[in-house]
Amino acid sequence: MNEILALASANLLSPAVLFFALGFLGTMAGSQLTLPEAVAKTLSIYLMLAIGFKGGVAVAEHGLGIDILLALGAGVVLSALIPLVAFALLSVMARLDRVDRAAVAAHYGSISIVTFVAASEALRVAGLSFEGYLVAVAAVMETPAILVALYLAHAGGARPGANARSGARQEGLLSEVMLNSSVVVLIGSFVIGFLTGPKGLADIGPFIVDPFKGVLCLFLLDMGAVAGRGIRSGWKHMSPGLVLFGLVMPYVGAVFALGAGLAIGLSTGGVAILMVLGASASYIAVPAALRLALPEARPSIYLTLSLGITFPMNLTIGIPAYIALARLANG
Amino acid sequence: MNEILALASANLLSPAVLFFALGFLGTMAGSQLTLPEAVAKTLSIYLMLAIGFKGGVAVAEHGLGIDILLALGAGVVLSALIPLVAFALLSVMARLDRVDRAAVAAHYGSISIVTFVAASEALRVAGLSFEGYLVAVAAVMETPAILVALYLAHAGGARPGANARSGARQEGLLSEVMLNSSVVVLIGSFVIGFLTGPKGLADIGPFIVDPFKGVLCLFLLDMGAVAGRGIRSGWKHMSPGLVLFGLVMPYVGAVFALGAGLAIGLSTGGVAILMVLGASASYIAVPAALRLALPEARPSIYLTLSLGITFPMNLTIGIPAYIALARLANG
Amino acid sequence: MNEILALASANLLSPAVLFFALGFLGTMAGSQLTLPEAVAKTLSIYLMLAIGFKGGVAVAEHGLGIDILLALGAGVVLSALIPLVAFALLSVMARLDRVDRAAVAAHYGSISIVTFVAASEALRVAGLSFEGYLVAVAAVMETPAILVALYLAHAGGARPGANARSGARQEGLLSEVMLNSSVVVLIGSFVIGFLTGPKGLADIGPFIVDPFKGVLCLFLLDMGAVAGRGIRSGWKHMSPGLVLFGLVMPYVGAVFALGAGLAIGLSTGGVAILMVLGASASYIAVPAALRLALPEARPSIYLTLSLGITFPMNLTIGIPAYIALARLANG
Amino acid sequence: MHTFAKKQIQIICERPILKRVQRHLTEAGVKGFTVFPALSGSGSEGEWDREGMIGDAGQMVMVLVVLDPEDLDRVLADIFDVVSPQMGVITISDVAVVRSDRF
Amino acid sequence: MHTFAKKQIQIICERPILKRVQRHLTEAGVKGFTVFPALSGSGSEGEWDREGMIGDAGQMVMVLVVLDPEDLDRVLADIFDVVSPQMGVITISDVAVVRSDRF
Amino acid sequence: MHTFAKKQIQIICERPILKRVQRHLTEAGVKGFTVFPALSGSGSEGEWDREGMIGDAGQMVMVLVVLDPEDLDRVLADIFDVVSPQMGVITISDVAVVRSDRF
Ligand SMILES: Nc1ncnc2c1ncn2[C@@H]1O[C@H](COP(=O)(O)O)[C@@H](O)[C@H]1O
Ligand SMILES: Nc1ncnc2c1ncn2[C@@H]1O[C@H](COP(=O)(O)O)[C@@H](O)[C@H]1O
Ligand SMILES: Nc1ncnc2c1ncn2[C@@H]1O[C@H](COP(=O)(O)O)[C@@H](O)[C@H]1O
Ligand code: NA
Ligand code: NA
Ligand code: NA
Repeated sequence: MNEILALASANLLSPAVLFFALGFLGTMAGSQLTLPEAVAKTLSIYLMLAIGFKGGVAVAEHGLGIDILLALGAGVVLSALIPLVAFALLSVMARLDRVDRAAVAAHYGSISIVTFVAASEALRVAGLSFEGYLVAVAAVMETPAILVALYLAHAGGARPGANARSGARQEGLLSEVMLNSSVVVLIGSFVIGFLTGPKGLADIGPFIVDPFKGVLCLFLLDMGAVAGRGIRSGWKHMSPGLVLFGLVMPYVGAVFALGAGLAIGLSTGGVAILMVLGASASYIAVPAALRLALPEARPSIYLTLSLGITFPMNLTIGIPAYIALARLANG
Repeated sequence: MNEILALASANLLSPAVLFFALGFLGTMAGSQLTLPEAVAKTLSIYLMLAIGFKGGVAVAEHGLGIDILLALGAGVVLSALIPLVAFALLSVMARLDRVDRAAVAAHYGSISIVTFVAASEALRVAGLSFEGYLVAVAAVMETPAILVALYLAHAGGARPGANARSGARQEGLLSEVMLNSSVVVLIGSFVIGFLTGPKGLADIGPFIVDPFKGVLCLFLLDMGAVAGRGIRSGWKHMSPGLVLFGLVMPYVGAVFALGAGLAIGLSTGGVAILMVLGASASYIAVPAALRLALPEARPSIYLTLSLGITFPMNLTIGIPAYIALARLANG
Repeated sequence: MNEILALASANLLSPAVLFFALGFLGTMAGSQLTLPEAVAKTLSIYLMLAIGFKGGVAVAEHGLGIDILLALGAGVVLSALIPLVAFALLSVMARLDRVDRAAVAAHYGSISIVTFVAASEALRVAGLSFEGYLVAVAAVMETPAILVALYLAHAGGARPGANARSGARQEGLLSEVMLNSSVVVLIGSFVIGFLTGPKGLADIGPFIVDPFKGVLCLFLLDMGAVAGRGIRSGWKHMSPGLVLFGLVMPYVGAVFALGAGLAIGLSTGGVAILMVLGASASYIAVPAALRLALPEARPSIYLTLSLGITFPMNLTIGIPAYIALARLANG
Repeated sequence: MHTFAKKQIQIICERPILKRVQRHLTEAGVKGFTVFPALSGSGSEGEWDREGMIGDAGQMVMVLVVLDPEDLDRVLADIFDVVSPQMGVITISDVAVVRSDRF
Repeated sequence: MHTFAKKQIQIICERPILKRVQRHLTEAGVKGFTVFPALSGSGSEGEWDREGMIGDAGQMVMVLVVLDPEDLDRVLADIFDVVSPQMGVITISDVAVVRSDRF
Repeated sequence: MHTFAKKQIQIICERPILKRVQRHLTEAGVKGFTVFPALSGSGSEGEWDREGMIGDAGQMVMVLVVLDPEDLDRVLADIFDVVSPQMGVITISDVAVVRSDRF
């Protein structure tokens, strides 16, 4: 228990979380602490490149086995399963129409790579390591959730008109999602890291390893500001039930992931990371895909939930909780 | 004397000042050496984050005492006093109407954080250190100058029409200034640095310490280009008296700060930094605030003075002079 | 021979080339892997600043001699000569009108600084060093090619109408080219590196040396994406003859440079770098100048060739080939 | 100077559907268009602001198309179908140009 | 296609007063607007250029508002009061839209 | 509100010739203009996209000039000469302004 508290306070008092809080609270107070869009985009590419590359190097060092296939399979299953659970929960907890429920569900089945990054830092502080290939698992978890959500949206016959042009709308959707630049950079860097191995890491480590934490702080300042702005403008669209969903759903996803992680025999750190993937909600690939595929769904709902409620919760309380749970379970 | 010359030439031949000169002279010659706006903004946030954080860590290491309150008080007094002096000097040295004089005065009461940064590098070269909390003093010096200047502008009854909507205009001005992102990032990073201390610095040092000087060079290349462009386009609005003011006023501000610094017992490095704060003129927070509060005041005057004349003078000759004076006085 | 293959595969499997390939192939597959324009521009300024500065420091360390003048002269001659050869070759290999031929020729007489950067990394891996002043040679090679190309375009009487306003068009062209920011940053940083020497490098090395390779990777990801996009949209303007030209011309330029490099007695690494300068084609300064000076020439031809065909070829196969040739020739 | 009457369509639409809009414009035979980035805005679905954002969702762009009045109805109908299920605004206005043949 | 006549207000104003402009637009009951960044410009107060700048002062933006002709005078009077003491330019033009009810 | 009829010239031109365009506008006595960045586009010379680009070539910008109808022909003729050998598009439209003397 003491250990859990120590973990939680170490996380809460890390520069990364404090910079997030600065952005969040400063924005709430009325300041504008965002970075320019061009820079925010670049920092997210940097994080993806770094985390992908390091994952690839880790796999190159430890070798490629059947376990990676198992983990990829677990990721796909989780990403397809969690939206179903989220959809069902939402039906109980909030008054949303089908399309909005499906859209929200897609976000929770998918993942947030920044939460992944923050969790990997927290693991390092806690002295735990994780399987490098989990980066690839993160990448495959982007897509299945969207497909399941589209099915959910249309299964019941979506809002009138929604199906009318849905043929046109789905044109190229799948490739659009799978070729989303964040997914490609993540997977591509993973492969490059795998190909160039520790020698490659030595080459570009001073760029992707040494300043990594600092860049993360700057990025989280921005994310905090964006989350704060989301809450400010999106709050009126939230009901108590929705807020509760945004706080509870991550733990539901995490528990499913815990089961999956134990089943495929991941290390403690690996289980924790898989839990973070299960718990986190997308805010890059999925929202863009849904604007194409489900334009009737309201971003003011799904983005406020994913960025304004779930992301801060995961970053502050969620991550140490998942690590603690993984320790207990794998203990 | 030799020592002063050594200091001056070390400063003038530092990469930072040379890159500033490259930007300035290249622009004068007709080249476009600016960075894209999005990047320039980000670099200024980076500098503020780095300098704030390091200041906070320094305070965490050396402890918090009454001296910090004294210094904050001195900063507020200087920031309120210097505009009065600047306003009076301007009345003698240049033919400007009241509103423009008040606007210029506000800039000189406030501070330039980049000059602060450059000075802290020069101090390190000179083997001097300074009180970490002076970063917080820099932050509190942004606001009082604006309020005093608004009083000065309106005291004599500003230009006809100027008061007409001034009620509307002042709506939210104070909070606007105090929530200006540069101030919030500076103070916020200071607090985070204080909270996380040397451990936090070890974490993000490879981002905010190691490459700091290099980033400063890139930023000063841009600042030089902007200053050069300012001189090119703003030169026609300058009179000899105004130019002289831009060159002399910093020394007046520095002398006031010298007195204040000695009075509150700062170290030699601390006195020099406080002099730099007194001497430097704002070009981020104050111009933005004045566009809201004193739209009749002409940016072509205040920005040319602050960015085109005072900033280059401080960067090249001013900083070593203030350090030398602080040494003599604190002897 | 084995050594050549080792060199080639080390180059092909370097993170830099792999990230270029990721950008190129990802774009071909339909993903958008470009960086925002503001960031891409900044990275190119960073590379120029870093490479210029390091070149200047190298000259400061090894001293300034007559050899630098020789090399500058060789650069000017190559830059003026290569367009003549390219123009002649194009007349044989492709059906382009005079203006387009001249425009393409200008690009091949000029240089690509990113290819230079990539080559200098490959040299380091191969354990070779090169004369620092070759950075300055790169800078002087931007301009002569343009002048020669303008002469070629107009010598035969360009397309009707092309001469009509050419007076107006040439207004300030030369200064425009020589003050192009990429040239000024390169030369300026070279001079600053020379003035501040190893001490300056120690100061800003953590910014311009340590993360350099990593930044290069990120930049090449972007360049790969831009090249891939260029091929996608420009492919329909390419004939087999043009493609062949884009693949062969670099070797022609490299051979001329080989001769020049041997003649002036460069080191093996220096010869290789001069070959890279001869072989590479501009895509920053020259295209911009030609939009002013030869607006009738089609960017869809010259940019597709230089960025889409020659740049990737040089980066992957060219560089190791030039190094190998330089080694053979310089014994 | 002698000028010719043309129409300008101004499409403020979401970034994620830009490719689709461009494809439809091209297929409708439009001879050219230009895309501009927007910073922020407000509409029936609330406010948005690009500052700090990383994804494409929530970015609006403006596509400007100058075209011959004859083509207006056809192009408009096509584009309206694409844009109307999404957020955004289409306006049409009269403009004059110097060279008629280019539109 | 059947279209309806609306008005478009184009406000080129300083970045620091953008919040104020937006608030007045919203209070005037405007149903939407979009903001575009400007790069550089020139006017009675001289030239400006955003390249390299870090502060908000000296940045101009363009706010585009499509609205019903009935609302024009009211909105215009309000916004003119806000913008006229500052640098900037307001123009009004005629546009047509497909869906009338949205403006 | 009482308004005055003016003209607006919209010049979509290549970034490398922007300086030239600005000089000609200033020499033609135009009282102001504003420049906007474009993101991407398509025309007779094919498509372009700024994402990822580093040089000025291949960047288009839009220059907006509000001016008195009296000055239109002179300014237009001058600018047309500069822009027509390059890629780009010039359109003219009617606008109304509140303060007549500024244009
Ligand atoms: N009347 C309007 N004038 C200008 N832009 C508008 C207008 N209405 C909507 N927009 C833009 O279109 C976006 C989507 O609008 P809506 O579909 O109403 O949510 C808004 O966020 C604005 O950027
Ligand atoms: N006639 C005009 N046409 C277009 N933009 C203008 C015009 N006049 C002024 N502007 C813009 O408004 C800004 C401020 O103008 P001013 O208030 O005249 O200094 C200028 O810098 C331009 O960006
Ligand atoms: N009809 C049009 N409407 C809007 N923009 C256009 C149009 N035609 C051309 N443009 C813009 O002008 C650029 C150059 O056009 P062009 O000279 O036809 O190659 C294009 O890439 C577009 O950005
Ligand atoms: Na998830
Ligand atoms: Na001051
Ligand atoms: Na060449």
